[in-house]
Amino acid sequence: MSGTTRSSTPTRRRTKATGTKASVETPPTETPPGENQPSEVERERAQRFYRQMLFIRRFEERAQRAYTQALIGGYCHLNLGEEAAIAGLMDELRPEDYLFTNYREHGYALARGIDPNAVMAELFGRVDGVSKGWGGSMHMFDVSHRLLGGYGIVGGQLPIATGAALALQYKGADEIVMCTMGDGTVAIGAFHESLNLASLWDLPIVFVIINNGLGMGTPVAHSSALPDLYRRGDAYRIESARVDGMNPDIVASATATAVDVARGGRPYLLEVVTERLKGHSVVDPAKYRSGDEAARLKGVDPVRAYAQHLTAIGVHDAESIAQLDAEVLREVDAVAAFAAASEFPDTSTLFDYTYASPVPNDSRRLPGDALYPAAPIVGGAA
Amino acid sequence: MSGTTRSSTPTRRRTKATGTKASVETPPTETPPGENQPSEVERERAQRFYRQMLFIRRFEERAQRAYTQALIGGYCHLNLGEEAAIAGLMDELRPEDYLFTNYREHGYALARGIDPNAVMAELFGRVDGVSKGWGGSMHMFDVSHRLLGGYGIVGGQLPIATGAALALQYKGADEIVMCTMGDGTVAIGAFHESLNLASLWDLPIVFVIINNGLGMGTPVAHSSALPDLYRRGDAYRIESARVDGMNPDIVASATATAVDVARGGRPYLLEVVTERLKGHSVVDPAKYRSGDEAARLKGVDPVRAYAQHLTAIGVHDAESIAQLDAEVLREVDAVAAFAAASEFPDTSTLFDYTYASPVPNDSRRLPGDALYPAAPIVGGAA
Amino acid sequence: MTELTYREALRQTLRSELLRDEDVMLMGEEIGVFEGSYKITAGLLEEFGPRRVRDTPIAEEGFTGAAIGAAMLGLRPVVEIMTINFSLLALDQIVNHAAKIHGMFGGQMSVPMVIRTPGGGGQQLGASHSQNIELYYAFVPGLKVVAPSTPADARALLLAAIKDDDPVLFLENLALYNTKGDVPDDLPAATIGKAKVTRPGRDLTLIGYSRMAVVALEVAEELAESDGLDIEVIDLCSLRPLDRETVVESVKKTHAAVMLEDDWLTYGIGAEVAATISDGAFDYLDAPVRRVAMAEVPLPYSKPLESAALPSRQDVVNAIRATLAAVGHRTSEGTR
Amino acid sequence: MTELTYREALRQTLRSELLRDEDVMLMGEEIGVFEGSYKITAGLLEEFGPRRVRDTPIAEEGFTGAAIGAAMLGLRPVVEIMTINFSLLALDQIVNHAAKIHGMFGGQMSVPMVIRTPGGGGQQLGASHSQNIELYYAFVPGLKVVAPSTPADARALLLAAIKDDDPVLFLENLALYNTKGDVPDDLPAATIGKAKVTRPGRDLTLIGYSRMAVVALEVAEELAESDGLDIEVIDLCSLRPLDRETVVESVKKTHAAVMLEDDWLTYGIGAEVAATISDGAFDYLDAPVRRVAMAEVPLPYSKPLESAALPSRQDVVNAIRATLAAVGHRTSEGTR
Ligand SMILES: Cc1ncc(C[n+]2csc(CCOP(=O)(O)OP(=O)(O)O)c2C)c(N)n1
Ligand SMILES: Cc1ncc(C[n+]2csc(CCOP(=O)(O)OP(=O)(O)O)c2C)c(N)n1
Ligand SMILES: [Mg+2]
Ligand SMILES: [Mg+2]
Repeated sequence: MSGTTRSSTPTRRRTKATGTKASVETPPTETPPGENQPSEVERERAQRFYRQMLFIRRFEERAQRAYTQALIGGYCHLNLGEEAAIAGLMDELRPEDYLFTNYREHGYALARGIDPNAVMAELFGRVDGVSKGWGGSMHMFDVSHRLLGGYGIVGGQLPIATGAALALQYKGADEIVMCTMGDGTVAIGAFHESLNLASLWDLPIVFVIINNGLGMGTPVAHSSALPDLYRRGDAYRIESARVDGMNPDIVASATATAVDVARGGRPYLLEVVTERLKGHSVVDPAKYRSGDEAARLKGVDPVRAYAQHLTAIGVHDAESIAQLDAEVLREVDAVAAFAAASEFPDTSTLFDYTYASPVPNDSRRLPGDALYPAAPIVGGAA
Repeated sequence: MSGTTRSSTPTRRRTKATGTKASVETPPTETPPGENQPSEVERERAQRFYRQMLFIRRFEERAQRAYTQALIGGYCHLNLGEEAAIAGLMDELRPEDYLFTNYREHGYALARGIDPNAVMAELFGRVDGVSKGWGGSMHMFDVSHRLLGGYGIVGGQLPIATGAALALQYKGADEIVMCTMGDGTVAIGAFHESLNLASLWDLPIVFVIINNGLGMGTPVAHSSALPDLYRRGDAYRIESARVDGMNPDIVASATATAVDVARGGRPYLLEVVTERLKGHSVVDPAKYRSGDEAARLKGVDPVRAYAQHLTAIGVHDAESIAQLDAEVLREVDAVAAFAAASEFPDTSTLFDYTYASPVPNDSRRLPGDALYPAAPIVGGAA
Repeated sequence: MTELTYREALRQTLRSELLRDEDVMLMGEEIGVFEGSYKITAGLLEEFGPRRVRDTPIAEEGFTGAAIGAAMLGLRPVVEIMTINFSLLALDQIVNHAAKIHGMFGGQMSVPMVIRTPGGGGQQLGASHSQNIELYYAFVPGLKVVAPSTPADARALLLAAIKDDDPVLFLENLALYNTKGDVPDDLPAATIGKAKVTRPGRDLTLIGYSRMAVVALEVAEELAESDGLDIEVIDLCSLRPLDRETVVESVKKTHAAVMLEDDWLTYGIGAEVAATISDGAFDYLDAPVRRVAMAEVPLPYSKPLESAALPSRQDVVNAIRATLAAVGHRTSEGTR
Repeated sequence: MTELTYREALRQTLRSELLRDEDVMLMGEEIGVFEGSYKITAGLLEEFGPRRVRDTPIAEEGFTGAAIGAAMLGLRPVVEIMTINFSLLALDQIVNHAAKIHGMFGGQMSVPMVIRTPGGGGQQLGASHSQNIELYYAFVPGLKVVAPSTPADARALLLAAIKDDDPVLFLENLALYNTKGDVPDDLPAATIGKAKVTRPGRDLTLIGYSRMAVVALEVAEELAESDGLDIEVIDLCSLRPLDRETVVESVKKTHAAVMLEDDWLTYGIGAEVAATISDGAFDYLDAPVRRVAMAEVPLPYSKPLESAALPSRQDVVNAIRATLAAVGHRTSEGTR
């Protein structure tokens, strides 16, 4: 495990890529989480993290409810259990960095700062959605916040993200790409091809494996011959680390290292070990989980754990936590109300996005439309 | 490097898979190549190796000539430089083991004991060819010698070979699968998916990377972020080794280990470092090779080197070498004559192999055939 | 005779085939512990164990290719690809390998495998999860492609597919899994390559496959009721080989045809059907073959857009009426 | 006006585009040091360096996908896939991603990339290396597919493809690379989605694309010479969008059509063309549209078998004669 765990403070952040490899300019101040007397900056970040985690939690629960109310369709995959991982990862990206994710991305969209109304409206399939209602739960995209999707094909985002990093290198840009994926995704060919290309070409990209232990019902040990997923980096000469994904501070520290390496012009593979608290998607009762496993999960909750931690170090108390929760719940209710009030896209827009550029002879027929209108009879034609 | 180099004698060979992992029953007798006083068994094998290498060399040169005479079409990839690798690899397979290769497989077909007439006839596209003229240079197949192809799509053979190994395991069979590929093939997704499956499922398969340094004009360092290809095995918990592929004895020793592991029920990854003495295919002048590189290649020749070695240890002398060469050349001439005399497949057989089982409404039209014969006029139809 | 869902017919057939033939084995993502994304394999891991019912990692190319190799050595693997959209990742193995191995090597070995996979649309799964790309397989010599529309056909064709010595793409449909129908207890295997006239009629030939064969039958019944129309319905059942004769003979009788499909119109399955009719029944056809298909867009998630893009019952009714009007128009004006 | 080979027209166009626009870059296997499997990119690495002309490992899915991502961020990658057969390995990236990204995300980003790849057959490359599967791309909304048949069109369409904001599959053909033709020095970009009447005529419409558009023209000239026939030839140029109007208008004039294609007949490109004609020119067509296509087999290596399976000039001539005979037959018997 090559990642160092460091606290991430704004002063430590680089403002410019140096072109050198992942050296650390300022020595890391070791502040193991749980230690007392956090600095003001740390308190602020902790509060930000907690609010974000809580918001994701309540948002996802609201989405789950809306799904059962048939306000959301298709597949709907939630980030329940992954809140700490998301908060820590997203905090280390600059706004101008690019993010590619899989289909389990609501929390990422929120943490990138996208308007929650637009995220929920997308789930509801409304025009005000981030993808104008075209994408749904699996396909959120917001060019202004540089969330470049939301991909439903397992592994599909990897080559694309790699290419985005290639474009950044090509342009000599200072931004990096982060590309997240699940543990089950490691088995697919695109993983291999993408990591090899990224390393061969020295691309500024952080590949993140969100290891929540399962791909649908398949445990990592059944999908990967080498269950230490971060060690896959070795096969491509890519620096890598595994990190506890249940605490946002720890994730942020490891992410800082990863981002530094990428900003310096080399790919990085970060495995974030987390939990999927519920089924694969909203409709999955996860019956394949053993009773023991279900019992264990009851004791695991990154949001609750962080609340306890913040209470212990005096950043929060029971009252402020309850207050915050009430506030977030109100916000999420407003968000759901917004989404429900948003219009559905007009069916006249059905053909608007097939092509980006105008094209003659494009087929714009609705089902059943005649290819040719019944011709008037031309008696003497033959 | 985890492979042990041992001499391979028939007594050492297992006659039955034990189900245990790659333990060695009889201790290896260390006989580094080049040492004097070879045993009778070793002398025999050395002669067999040399004859085989020489035969492949002359056969390939003959194929090259036939190609320029337009007797062979399509792409034609030769094993020039890989003779030692082939001889060593093939010698360790039992006749009942299965072999899958890429398109550069003439030598493998010969070394498996397939009638050279049938191999050359295939190149000539004749009915007597191993694949009845349907496959050509890239697609040799002989079910009786358990050469299950000859595949032209880079990496295409890997999942298939993996599945063959799965069938062997399923049936509790004693055979193993060997699957060869080139160094350039390591970059493709199928490599990753196949090795992962083979390891997860404990399949009896030896993956062999014939590292001839180039995929077409691309050096390994430009195709693989980790140029130590055998180390890719680590990413799948697959035991692996790299071995000098210019000496058949060394290759055979390493292959013996690999085959033992597979016979014991685990996959193995063997990298055989060899040379491609000519262009990628017959028509490639390999202009991308530097002058230095071309000069270096002049000094490299596994056939010549093994002749020198055998002369040094008294297995051959200049005269017997010359005699053998003359004999092999005569044989190869006869082979070419056989191929030239063989018939082309009859065009009436064009539809014979689309399906294995009969099927109604199969389309058996030749180009331009009417879908429907012009109907007699049925005046009152409407 | 038992009434079963399409899902249950598939499940029972897989089960009876696993019982019948030791060489039959199942492979795919989540077919075991998870019991199948759409629960087609529910209970089978428990009954037959992991040797016969093999969960795979997410590696469509790898495990589909592995099924090819296993089939070459004598197994009869039945692969589940979770939805047909993901089969694009295995296309090289299916098209360049499974379909070619028998022919390319001079007929030495066959590849007796089945790839089961559902198509569909209308489930708000978005553009990359709602495609009907059976065309990609139907186009390829060396493959057989079947597309049952009823529980009984699902059973009869799956039996045939598993017994077949060639690779068979077995197209299921998300929207059919819960549909019900009678399945005779001793139903024999179907013959691959045959279409079925599922309703005889004289006024117009309505052609469909998979879900659209069901819609065709329903609409025909409705129009018999409402308009007194006598529509002949054909379920193609097999897309490769395509049973041209059954279709052409029908149109020779009815003089008009409408083709229903859930894929995109241009170059879709219906193009061949329309071209075939226009050729084989050239002197009999009284109006152009009309095709009802999906709008040519990446299918949007939002329900109203998705609904607009997918063929509805009303679209089918309209197409039939328009075609009959055109026929009347032409015949009354005496253009033939 | 310069006479160039198809290969050289491509090469010069790539060069001029690399010179014109810094965002244009080339990617693919062996396009640099090796100068391209078919030498289309000869000299370009030397002139533009590895940043602009990027050799890739053998990873079709990876580098094609990478081009998508690069295009999203503003580059205009031109990917070479060595032959169209290998594109099956990249199909998920092309069909599920390149074609969908604009639509699936509500039109926020486009994917201005070109995938150049040759089809072909008749080079004795065997079953998995001799397929014409442009259908797989032509079928997909969100993609554009062009298939030039002459050096001038190769240039005009490549210019258009590179400037286009959507992903374009640019179909080349092994058998065309050495063909020659005049290329105007100031040739403008073509309009994607338009077919061309390359020879006007009144007796029959002969339709082709890529290599078969060349064969069509040659056969038409021969038959003008030998039989005094006046055949109209259409080069589709673009397979998606398909220019139905040009084809239908022609057949309204000629009353007969023959479609030429190098792919398999059933479900091939010609199926849509035939269906379109049969619909759009229903009242004008005097005989079924005949399709001349590849025999439906995995293409064998052996020359006589391969030749038998591929459409020849004679096959085209026969089809034209048969169609004209059918027209005469029908018209003389007064079936219209
Ligand atoms: C190519 C492909 N195969 C299969 C699927 C179906 N599928 C969707 S999610 C998933 C599991 C992915 O697991 P993992 O990568 O661990 O991500 P997680 O869901 O845990 O976030 C599968 C098999 C798919 N979408 N794409
Ligand atoms: C999927 C695919 N991509 C590209 C090609 C073209 N191609 C044929 S051989 C080859 C190089 C393979 O190199 P390597 O694996 O090292 O094998 P070698 O030729 O050296 O034996 C390439 C790129 C192909 N046949 N299949
Ligand atoms: Mg997971
Ligand atoms: Mg090589």
